[in-house]
Amino acid sequence: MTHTQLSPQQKLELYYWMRLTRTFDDRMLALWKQGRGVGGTFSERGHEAIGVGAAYAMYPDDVVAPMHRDLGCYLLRGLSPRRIFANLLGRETGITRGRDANLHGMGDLEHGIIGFISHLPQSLPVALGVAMSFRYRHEARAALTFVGDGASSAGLFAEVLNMAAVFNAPLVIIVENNQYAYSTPLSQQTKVPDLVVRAAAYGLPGVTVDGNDVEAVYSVVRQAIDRARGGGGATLIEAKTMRMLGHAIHDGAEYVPRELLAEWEAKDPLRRYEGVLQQEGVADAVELSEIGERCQREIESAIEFAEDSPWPDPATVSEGVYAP
Amino acid sequence: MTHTQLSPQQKLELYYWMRLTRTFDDRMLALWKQGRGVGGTFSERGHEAIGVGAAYAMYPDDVVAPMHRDLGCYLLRGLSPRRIFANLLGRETGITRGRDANLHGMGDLEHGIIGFISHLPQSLPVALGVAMSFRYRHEARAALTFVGDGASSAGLFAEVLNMAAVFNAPLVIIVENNQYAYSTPLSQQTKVPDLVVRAAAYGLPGVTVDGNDVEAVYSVVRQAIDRARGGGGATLIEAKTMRMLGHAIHDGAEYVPRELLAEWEAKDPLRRYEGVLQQEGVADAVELSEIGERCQREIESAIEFAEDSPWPDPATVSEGVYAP
Amino acid sequence: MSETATNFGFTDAADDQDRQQMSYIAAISEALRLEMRRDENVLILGEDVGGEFGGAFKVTKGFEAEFGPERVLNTPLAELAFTGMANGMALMGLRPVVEVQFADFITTAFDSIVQFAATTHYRWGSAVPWVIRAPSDGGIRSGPFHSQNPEAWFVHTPGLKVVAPATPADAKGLLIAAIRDNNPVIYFESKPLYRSLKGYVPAGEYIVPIGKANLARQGDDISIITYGTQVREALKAAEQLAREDISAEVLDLRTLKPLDEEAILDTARKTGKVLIVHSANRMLGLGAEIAALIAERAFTWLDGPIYRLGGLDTPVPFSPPLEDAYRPNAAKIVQAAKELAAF
Amino acid sequence: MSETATNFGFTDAADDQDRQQMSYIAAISEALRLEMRRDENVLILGEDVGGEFGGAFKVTKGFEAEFGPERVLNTPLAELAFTGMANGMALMGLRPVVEVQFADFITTAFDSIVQFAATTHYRWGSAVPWVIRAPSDGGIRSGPFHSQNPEAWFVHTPGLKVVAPATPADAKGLLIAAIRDNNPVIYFESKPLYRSLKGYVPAGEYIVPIGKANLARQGDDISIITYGTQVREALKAAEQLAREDISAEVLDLRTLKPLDEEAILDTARKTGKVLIVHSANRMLGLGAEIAALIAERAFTWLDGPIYRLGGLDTPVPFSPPLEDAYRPNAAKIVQAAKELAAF
Ligand SMILES: Cc1ncc(C[n+]2csc(CCOP(=O)(O)OP(=O)(O)O)c2C)c(N)n1
Ligand SMILES: Cc1ncc(C[n+]2csc(CCOP(=O)(O)OP(=O)(O)O)c2C)c(N)n1
Ligand SMILES: [Mg+2]
Ligand SMILES: [Mg+2]
Repeated sequence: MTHTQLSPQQKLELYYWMRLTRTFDDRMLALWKQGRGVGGTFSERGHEAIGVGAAYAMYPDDVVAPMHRDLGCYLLRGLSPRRIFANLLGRETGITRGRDANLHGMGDLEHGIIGFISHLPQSLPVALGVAMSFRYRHEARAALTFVGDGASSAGLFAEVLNMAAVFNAPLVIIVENNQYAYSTPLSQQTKVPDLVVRAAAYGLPGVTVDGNDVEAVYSVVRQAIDRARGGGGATLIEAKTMRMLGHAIHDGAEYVPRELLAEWEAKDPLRRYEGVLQQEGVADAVELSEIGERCQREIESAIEFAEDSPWPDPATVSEGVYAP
Repeated sequence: MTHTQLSPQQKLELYYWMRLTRTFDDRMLALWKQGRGVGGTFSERGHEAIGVGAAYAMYPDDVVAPMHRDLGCYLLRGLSPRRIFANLLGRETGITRGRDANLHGMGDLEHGIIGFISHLPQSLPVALGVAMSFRYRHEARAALTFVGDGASSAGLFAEVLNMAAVFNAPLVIIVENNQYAYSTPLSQQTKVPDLVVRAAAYGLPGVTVDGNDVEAVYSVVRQAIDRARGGGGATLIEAKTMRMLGHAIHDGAEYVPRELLAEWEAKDPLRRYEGVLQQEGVADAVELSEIGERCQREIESAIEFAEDSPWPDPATVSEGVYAP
Repeated sequence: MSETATNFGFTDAADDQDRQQMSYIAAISEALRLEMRRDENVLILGEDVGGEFGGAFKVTKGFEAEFGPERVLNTPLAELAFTGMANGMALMGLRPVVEVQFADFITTAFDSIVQFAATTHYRWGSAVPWVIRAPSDGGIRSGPFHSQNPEAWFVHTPGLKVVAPATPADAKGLLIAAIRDNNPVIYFESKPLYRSLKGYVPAGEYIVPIGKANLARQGDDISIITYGTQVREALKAAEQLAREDISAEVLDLRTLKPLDEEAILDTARKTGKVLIVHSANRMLGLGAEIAALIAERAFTWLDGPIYRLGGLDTPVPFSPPLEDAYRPNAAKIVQAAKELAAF
Repeated sequence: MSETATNFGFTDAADDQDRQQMSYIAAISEALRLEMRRDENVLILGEDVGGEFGGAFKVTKGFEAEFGPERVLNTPLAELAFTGMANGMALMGLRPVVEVQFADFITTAFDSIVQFAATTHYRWGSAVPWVIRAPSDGGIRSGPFHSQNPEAWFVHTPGLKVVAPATPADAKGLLIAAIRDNNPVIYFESKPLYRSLKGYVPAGEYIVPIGKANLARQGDDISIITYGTQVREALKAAEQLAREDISAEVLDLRTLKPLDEEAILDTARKTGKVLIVHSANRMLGLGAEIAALIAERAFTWLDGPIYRLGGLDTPVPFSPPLEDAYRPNAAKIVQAAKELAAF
């Protein structure tokens, strides 16, 4: 895999977004433990390289339909930590104005983002439709979407692979294979350890990538997006990673062998990229920790903003069911 | 492909069932043209070798969930032409007592048959469940089911392939690839001309067979059933054939190129098997036409039975919604 | 049996030039054609809608030739995905019109409709303007899976709109309104009316606003509230009742969601006696909501119990005598109305 | 905000030995365990139900250890197929109990339920005896996709049965009845009651017959008809009303299909004033059918309009003030009841 050449500046951007994502995640979890959260929420620890690397590979006019572990993607595409935190806390200033929970529903077409719904993997056909709208209008744009290893067992995944191939849709689908679907390990989910084999069954090219290597993710996604934008059709990418925490905030994930977690902890995408950057001389430890502090400040101010934000007015509860 | 050895007697049985199926089909179509039908109906012309060959490969205690082009399978499994014809005509003596239409709902567990519903491909998970009940009870039995090329685009097909593999279910799935789904040719349905490639994507063995060769069908299905009954798990079989008439009785299928039909007409499974039987000296033309006459008589008497049968009593319309 | 097999009248939609006698199905085709000519964002997708074929009922016959295969998109057999695809297209400003081959198969697309499309605007403010055309209803001997009337499920779902035209003119005017609406609209068209009902259809742009019922016949003694195929039956019944000196008002709802509450309450208050009729299963069919609405907001005007006549609470049976027993029709409406009038 | 995040109370189901104070969720677990011990044909399947984990709500915690992985079957994420699989198992005489992780995801299995399971016995006479356990309802800040009350769709569908227990004892008794019933039964359990509602649960075999409502409180002035989570609210409201000299009767339906029509008509005829309450969206929610039933068959006994209090006609919003505005509760019931009583 030859990586598309990234400048030092770009590499630092990748790092910044991963670090921001991790910081957000850590602070969110801490808040919840303190009882300051509302409802449940999902951690994306371990997934930073995928959400960030993929979003970084997009062009501004591309559109993405992320899933519940793609916080980095939302951030990079321009949803501010403030609005996201306010969403998590159900405030009027959140993206859904208190209508949808945690990372659900965080759609904003100004930023080319489709809001997520729980029913897995509903983002896929919607992203296909976005891609088909580009094809319909003869625009050189691509749609990108994500799906979990678990959700790849849902028939909708196959329907979309097949239709994307039939229609030669400018679509990139990334399977975030994090080994688990809630408590169910991949071996109970399917007999094929490599989900990328599904691509060939529907006539699509399939690529596997190390989901903990942000530059590798960037590179394969960029190639797939370029291909899609150039009229070459859809690609299925399998990014291998590990879900490092429970399914959601309440879940201790006792069912995951501790050795497996330890093995993957050593491949932590953020730590690993810090090593790369230092080795390549892109940044030293001090510079990296400065970025970290910047992220910390941003997230703290986002939390402050969110907690200070007003609750939605109950009198508005019935507003917005229909578009005018 | 080495065929399991069939005796002359068995070959004649295969022929008889195919011929009975064809005769039924021809007479049904004629009846409908005369305005003696009720509602619509499906022809299985061209599919005789699949339904018959597969059903002949079953053991008595196996269970089958056929689809709308498997008349031969219903007949061979023991539903009499009388009850089927009466069903087509909506009579009290039909299998569904006038409740379900044409070949739908012709289930009879005494004969190990699951009734068909329109929603494609709903027979698949039901057959999987039947197979899982055998596994659950540690019975060496298999479930068999059919699906069209069109219905293989439905996500449910993929869900079932995947679950059959995960659970090592004693299940045999036959794709009847007849090149068309209603008016939609295979090339608009999927980019993969060989649907059997889907098997590998879910970890199942896949086999292709000439769907117009009844002995070949028998042979591969028998092997798959033996494997399933022996605990070896599920198999996907793709039987290639051609839908020789319209989608249903009202459809003239003008969208099918006439050359394609001519090409397949030459491979007609019934004519072809007549050739084989004569060449092998199993039967001569006279004997074959005697079988034909026997079939004709059976079908005529079935039609008579059906047309003489009473209509269901409208007072019973609400009966049977719930099991007692 | 009195009725013979119709095979749903699978023939080409007549390009009827006589606007006085245009068929219900030709009105649907015309609305689609006009909207596609007017707005490039309108496209059609579904199984078998394209090619020379033009759909199971030939509604889009000739469309591919006029509009090209990109705007008349033949899909694989995958309702959940192609309806989800319509969600994505609609979000990007297209106006897809999805044909489900029979209304019965709309259940296969259920998640894409009730979970995604219905909730999106409420959750994050983006509109999902599509139309699903769903050929519904029975009486034509097509059995449990080609005769369904699933509208109640969607009327119960916030975020959707639901319409059900009963005349050729409304078939045209409601379809145009549905395509221009900024919300997901399910358009239940009546198979039994396709070629058997003809009438005047205004030429050119003709819009029947969503949310407005039609008082199809005025009367004083009793209100028959209905929609879709049963409007014709109710009108026949009203004539019969008139001959027996019972003056029946017939309200054709046209839109099932949002309901025209005022029109419903007006007729209920006027006559004080209400009979609701629909082909769909009676239990928790739309009639239940209408009865409940009236029992709450027109209670003091009522002079008798609220009657409902629906399909029986069984799957739709195939055999003619069973299906006839299953379905409401003019004779049954007359009988129920007379009973109610005598209350 | 008065209510804090509950995370649905994701902890292990207490193996409560004190039968006087057994939780609603422990009663569910007990019913399942007893039935699995009694009948080898009973098995459980669904996402994450097996292993040490025992399901999202831990209802089947410990089950795999007792019954083995074949009887507590972890499925891939594929609701349509695994419910279809239950259809096949049931046809062969097994009694699968399917857990959908949240009731909201039951839509993904819609075809297998409303098309196959619901119609099979009518069409060809074979029984499909399964139970779907669907954890439903909200009030716990879990947003539009983990709070739904989709029962109306299934009540409208002939061939299904639907139950919704409101107490720990009924949770046990109705689940046992559902497993032994020869038809597909959807069992809507209330997430908000899981660990917050405790009460006496009879030991051993305890069956609450399907189709029988429970008069949870007697009264003279007004009837509150409800089910599921809202029974508790209605009982609270009735106490409050009693303090204000309004005597409210509370009918807990327990079974939503088939409805206990006699019990509904009895209470309506007794008090003449009816308020129906449920968490599900109001429009064409079950309340509509009950109101319609009463408006037809208890009309002459009515002393006032029939009121319905349901969830608002929006997706279930997430934020506490919005969700509180969305849902009925004791205070809103009191207010509506007083209005009605004063009519
Ligand atoms: C149709 C559907 N069924 C069940 C669920 C409940 N659920 C939420 S996430 C999840 C596991 C998803 O696993 P995977 O796709 O691997 O994504 P991950 O959470 O591991 O990132 C399940 C079962 C759902 N959201 N949608
Ligand atoms: C879910 C669903 N959608 C649509 C239909 C309508 N329909 C009936 S048969 C058919 C084509 C099926 O093609 P295929 O699976 O290839 O079977 P064949 O008829 O060719 O044997 C279609 C679209 C259906 N029965 N079910
Ligand atoms: Mg996963
Ligand atoms: Mg085919």
